[in-house]
Amino acid sequence: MSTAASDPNDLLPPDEPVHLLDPDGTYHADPDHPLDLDDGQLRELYRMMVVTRKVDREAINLQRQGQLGVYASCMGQEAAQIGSAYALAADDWIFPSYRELGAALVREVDAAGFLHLYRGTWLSDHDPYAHNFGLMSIPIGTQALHAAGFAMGAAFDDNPIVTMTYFGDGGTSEGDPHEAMTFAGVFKAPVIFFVQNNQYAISVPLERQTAAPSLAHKAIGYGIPGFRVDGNDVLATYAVTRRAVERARQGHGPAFIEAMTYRMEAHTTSDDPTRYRTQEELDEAAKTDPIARMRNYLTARDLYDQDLEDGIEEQAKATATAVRAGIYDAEHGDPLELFEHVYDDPTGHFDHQREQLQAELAGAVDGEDL
Amino acid sequence: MSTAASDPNDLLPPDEPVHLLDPDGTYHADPDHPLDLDDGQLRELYRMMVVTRKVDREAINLQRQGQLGVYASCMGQEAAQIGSAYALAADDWIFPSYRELGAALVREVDAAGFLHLYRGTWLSDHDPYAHNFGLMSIPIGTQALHAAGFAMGAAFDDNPIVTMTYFGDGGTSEGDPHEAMTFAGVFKAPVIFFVQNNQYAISVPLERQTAAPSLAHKAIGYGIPGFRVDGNDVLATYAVTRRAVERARQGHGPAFIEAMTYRMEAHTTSDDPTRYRTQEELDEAAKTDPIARMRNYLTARDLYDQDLEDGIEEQAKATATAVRAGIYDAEHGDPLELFEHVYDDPTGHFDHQREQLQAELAGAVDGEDL
Amino acid sequence: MAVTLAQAINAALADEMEADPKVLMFGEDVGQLGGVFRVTDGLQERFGDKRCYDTPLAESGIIGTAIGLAMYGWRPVAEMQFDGFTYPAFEQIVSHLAKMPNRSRGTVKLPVTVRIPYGGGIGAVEHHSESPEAYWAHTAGLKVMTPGTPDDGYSMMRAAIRSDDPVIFLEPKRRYWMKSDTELPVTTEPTHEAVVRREGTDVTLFCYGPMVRTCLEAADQAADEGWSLEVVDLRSLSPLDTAAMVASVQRTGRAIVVHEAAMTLGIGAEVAARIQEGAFYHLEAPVLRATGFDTPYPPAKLEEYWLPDVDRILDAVERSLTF
Amino acid sequence: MAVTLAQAINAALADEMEADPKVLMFGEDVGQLGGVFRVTDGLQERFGDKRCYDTPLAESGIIGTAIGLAMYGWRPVAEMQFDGFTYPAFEQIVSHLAKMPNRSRGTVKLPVTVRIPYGGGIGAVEHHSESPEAYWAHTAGLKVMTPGTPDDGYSMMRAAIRSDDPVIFLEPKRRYWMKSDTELPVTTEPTHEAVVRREGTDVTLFCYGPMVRTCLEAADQAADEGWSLEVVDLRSLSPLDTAAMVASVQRTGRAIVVHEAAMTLGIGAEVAARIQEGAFYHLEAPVLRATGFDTPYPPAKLEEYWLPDVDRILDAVERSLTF
Ligand SMILES: Cc1ncc(C[n+]2csc(CCOP(=O)(O)OP(=O)(O)O)c2C)c(N)n1
Ligand SMILES: Cc1ncc(C[n+]2csc(CCOP(=O)(O)OP(=O)(O)O)c2C)c(N)n1
Ligand SMILES: [Mg+2]
Ligand SMILES: [Mg+2]
Repeated sequence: MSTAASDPNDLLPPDEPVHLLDPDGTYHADPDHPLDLDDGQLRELYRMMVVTRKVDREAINLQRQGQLGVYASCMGQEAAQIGSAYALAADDWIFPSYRELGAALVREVDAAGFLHLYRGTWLSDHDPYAHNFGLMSIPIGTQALHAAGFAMGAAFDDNPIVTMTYFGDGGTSEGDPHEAMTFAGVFKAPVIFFVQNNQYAISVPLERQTAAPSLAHKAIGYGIPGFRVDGNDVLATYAVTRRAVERARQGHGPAFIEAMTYRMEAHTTSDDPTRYRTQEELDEAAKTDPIARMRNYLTARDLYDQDLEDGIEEQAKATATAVRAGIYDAEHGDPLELFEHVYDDPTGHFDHQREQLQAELAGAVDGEDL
Repeated sequence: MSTAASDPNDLLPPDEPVHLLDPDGTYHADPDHPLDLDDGQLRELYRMMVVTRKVDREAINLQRQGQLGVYASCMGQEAAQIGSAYALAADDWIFPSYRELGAALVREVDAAGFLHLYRGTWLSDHDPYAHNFGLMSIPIGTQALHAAGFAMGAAFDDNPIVTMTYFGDGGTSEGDPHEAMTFAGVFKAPVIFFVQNNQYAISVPLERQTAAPSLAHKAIGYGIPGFRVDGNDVLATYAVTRRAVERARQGHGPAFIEAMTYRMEAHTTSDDPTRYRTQEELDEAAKTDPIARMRNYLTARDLYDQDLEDGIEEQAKATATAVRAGIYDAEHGDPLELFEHVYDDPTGHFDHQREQLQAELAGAVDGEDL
Repeated sequence: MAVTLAQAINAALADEMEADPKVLMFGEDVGQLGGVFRVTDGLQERFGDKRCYDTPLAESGIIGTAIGLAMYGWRPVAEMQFDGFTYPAFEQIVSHLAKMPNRSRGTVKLPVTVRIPYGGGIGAVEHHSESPEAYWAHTAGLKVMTPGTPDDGYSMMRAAIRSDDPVIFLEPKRRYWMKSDTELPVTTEPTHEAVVRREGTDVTLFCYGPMVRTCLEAADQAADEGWSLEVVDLRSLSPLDTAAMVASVQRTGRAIVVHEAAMTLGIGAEVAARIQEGAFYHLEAPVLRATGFDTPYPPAKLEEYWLPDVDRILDAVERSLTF
Repeated sequence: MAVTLAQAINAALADEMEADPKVLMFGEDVGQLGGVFRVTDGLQERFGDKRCYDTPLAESGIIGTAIGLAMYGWRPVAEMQFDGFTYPAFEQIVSHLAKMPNRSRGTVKLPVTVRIPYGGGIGAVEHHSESPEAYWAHTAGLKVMTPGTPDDGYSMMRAAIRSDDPVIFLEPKRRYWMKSDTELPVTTEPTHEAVVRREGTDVTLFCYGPMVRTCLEAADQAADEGWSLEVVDLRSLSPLDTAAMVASVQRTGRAIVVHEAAMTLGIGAEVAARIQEGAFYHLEAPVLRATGFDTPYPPAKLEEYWLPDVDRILDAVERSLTF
């Protein structure tokens, strides 16, 4: 592995994304990206992808049944998320956007809790410090700065952890990821900018986001190495991320990874993708499905059989059922909680507003008796 | 000249900035950057640099005499500004920051008018449409978007003009130039992003702005060619800009130019640079002075003699004197103008505020008679 | 013909693009998708992808290029996809869009319309239900308007585009599907004037955008109580129609300001300040406010507790009447 | 010992960095240069370039990384070089700094102090004299404070850094050189409380930051006229100390709010709204405002006509007394 790039061109991405598995599961060894995964870990990657897809599907159903307000599916992006998140150590931190169910499951964030944001029960429902998994960030690209700052903070503290932030192809157009990469480069912060290039920002295709040869070509402008990987190849995603993470952990600073993938579902459940993409395009994309690919690989390596499949299916189903139970008809909490967390010390705030709401809740203020 | 870059690496800057003149004036021909300037134009470039420096010095004096609130000198950057601005056609537009006295003089913006911003007589004092020279922009990097939008507008209108925007090395860290280059790349807008890399953003040196191999390496991330030029070499600056401008005019889209230069003066007259840089560094930088270099070149080519020098000196002095006369003890305008230009149609605004000020001015509201 | 607010705005955009070839419409997803609320539906198909186009995902870029386009001579209508996503463009709006015409001593005109779907009540996730109007109304150089009816949606949008001043055009997204029986085109009152939507004698409700309908409902309910409420739709938040506000309170003697935005330094603060100054001796009770709380916009399941509704309004009315 | 406001804030930063090794100070030019106003002078030398460092020129980056640093466990003090250059950071401040603690249900604390030199009167070029406090005070989740004296500069700054809430700390730049005879360290009143700086019986002047001194001067002059003015320094703009405001007006019956920011939706609007509600029967005249105009901040040579001064204040006092 290269350490500090002395030749600036080392910061440029390779011509082709790193790719270890063909869609049919054929494995191509790559000395730059050795696989340090045992059989159990290989199965684990597969298992997490299947569970993610199941929960993702359940979320779409829950939305259709009026249980969630909206949901942003990660279908098709399981390998990108799980391969990358799996490359981190437990102490490392993740700063997600709103689409990272897969990464959240790697971090054992409770799936029902994750979905409560989309239900609107509360604005988030997990303790970031319990999972080293930041809050979902909806304003595009903004979380990249939190990841950079956190990584700077770790470095200032001589704590050898790494942070990783996810954003999308659309996100690369915003000012914040630009500033985050600027800071990360200057301070050599151990942060991985992981872009899931799923080809769309809602309806807007990649070519409307940039004229760059690739998104990974942005990295050199910050003195950061730009990597590209087949994001539907969980092994390649893992290996490339792993390399970037270890590089960062050893003090060589940030990295940018562009994972080529495809958003198989609508942008969110509110979206109507038939307005801007064709069935043919979808059919084409389906051929590169990350889960089928990994199953083919495991099968070819004799790591896969019906028992395994059944076990995983069962677990996926159980998780989905638990999610369903955790969401279905869940009550909202105490409305007075609206005032609970705004300030650590609310002295002087909310003068009468809390009382107003209390009175409204008690029915003292009640249109009915007018 | 290359048209659309087919090989992405064509977007990368050369290893060394383009350079045609040595500090002693020795000229190195470069087939990629032929000089299409006649003798009169060569003298013209020199003349404008000398006038700029004189007016710049006068401005510093005026500030010391309390005639200007503050002033941001362009001393040392004359070649970068004049070489680049001179490469534009009259219909082309410039979107400056606050340091482009040289470019303003190329555009025949009245120098005293230019300085009235620093005096605080009004917030600007020229009609942008009379000079195709935008208003000075103080919030760093923001004008890059105006230049990109204007260039998009020209392209939408099939008008073959080009826009150029100036910003600094510090400016490249802000989100706005990033977004401007993103838009320019995507819409193939005919805009030149001209960065005067003068090594400092107030006290902050270049290495705190970026870890990139060079600022010009940012361009590829937008699918834009990145050029680098010795910004203290007026001929090289002219030639490189000319090439970028013609490329843009022919429909090949934006370009990014990094001009290597040095801010010889304080950031502004309010600044104390002894806190962050040494006399040695300054002495070193002075050796690359753009004006001396061009004089050496003209002398070597027998285009320079005492008569020319005297004529130019005289003109410079006359301009400086006119500036001085235009600024010294200049009265401010009618305070009621504060309400004149806020809205095209102010109906309903300023209810009584104009009257309040009117009364205050009339002394009707007067602390004295209390 | 029944027309929704969304349709009315869509028609205004189309009619203005038809009438003036200099009008451009752009933003995120406004092209083929027709906008996430379909307000720009059909415009790209009809006017081509040079007149109605998708931008990169960059709000500062959208407003900053709009300024450049306007300087060139175009008449840009820029969409911010949601209220909460205007904030990246704050600097371009406040430091340039609002100030450049003044800075230029009037030589630069910026006839830019910034369309912002705003407000809550649609069960959305965070950042999609903000009411940022006070930020804009506090900023000199901007005009700020918001329609409360489909007719105004049409007429004010056309006026906004025709204005040579920059206009922040706030569209009450939860009312996009509200219908009115209107034949388009329609021309309503001048954009800087407040309009009395319902006359009354006891208390005036001042409102705008999404709360106009809520206040009319409140007035209906109050009538059963025997209270006669006047409902004034402010329409323009900058400038505010002080004369109309004062005139109404001179009639009723009591006022409640209603808006979704947080109370502190919301539009209600300014309305109260102006009324107590302009109608001091007519006020029989303080101007009260029925608004959102001074907390971040809540999660969807709790928004009904946060948003002002008929009950909160009538509670304020009662407090005013019994003061 | 005579200490200026700038020195007092500098001392507070140094003392807090000494007391708590988790405190970091960063921004543009705060290191070797010591800040363009020298408020961070000597901190880098004393605490090293890890504890006091220059950032790239990117305000959203400064606030965004401050949030990440705070999540890690540092206690960041971030400088925005001037009021007008906070706008690029608006989204990070409003969408994250203000909201993340609430979003996280209290698990994430963001003890970030954002230092902003603000206000006019120093003859600066555009964007260097803005008074953006209303933007922040309207934003739930932020605390907003501003010292009007060197003592408060010291004491409130230390309190701001120690607060586990995000604080927008507005430093009245034209008062940086204002002196007070103080022995540091000094502890003043709790930051959320308004303070009566001068007692009076006829009219109360409500003010903060740069206008505290101006109001005290106005009160001096008024005394010659035989008018007894009370001067209340609000100090905290979020929360506002409503009780103190109401109590003062209960004594004087008349109020003027004074600030540099534009009148419409400035802090004065909220103060007026609260006073007319809280002291309705005590008011003998409407709450008036002596403020900047609803125009962009003017060029330096005209700022004296724009800024509220003793004359404008006393004119308002007279209008109040003769109402
Ligand atoms: C600042 C901001 N602007 C606009 C939006 C609305 N929006 C939500 S998702 C999205 C597209 C994001 O595309 P991309 O970054 O590619 O991520 P993806 O959704 O494809 O994962 C947009 C425009 C937003 N959330 N934040
Ligand atoms: C958004 C913004 N932030 C901060 C400032 C204050 N400021 C004025 S000039 C400057 C440094 C600019 O450096 P650079 O971009 O390299 O341009 P130079 O002054 O060297 O020409 C700073 C920080 C500003 N004008 N705008
Ligand atoms: Mg995408
Ligand atoms: Mg510079």
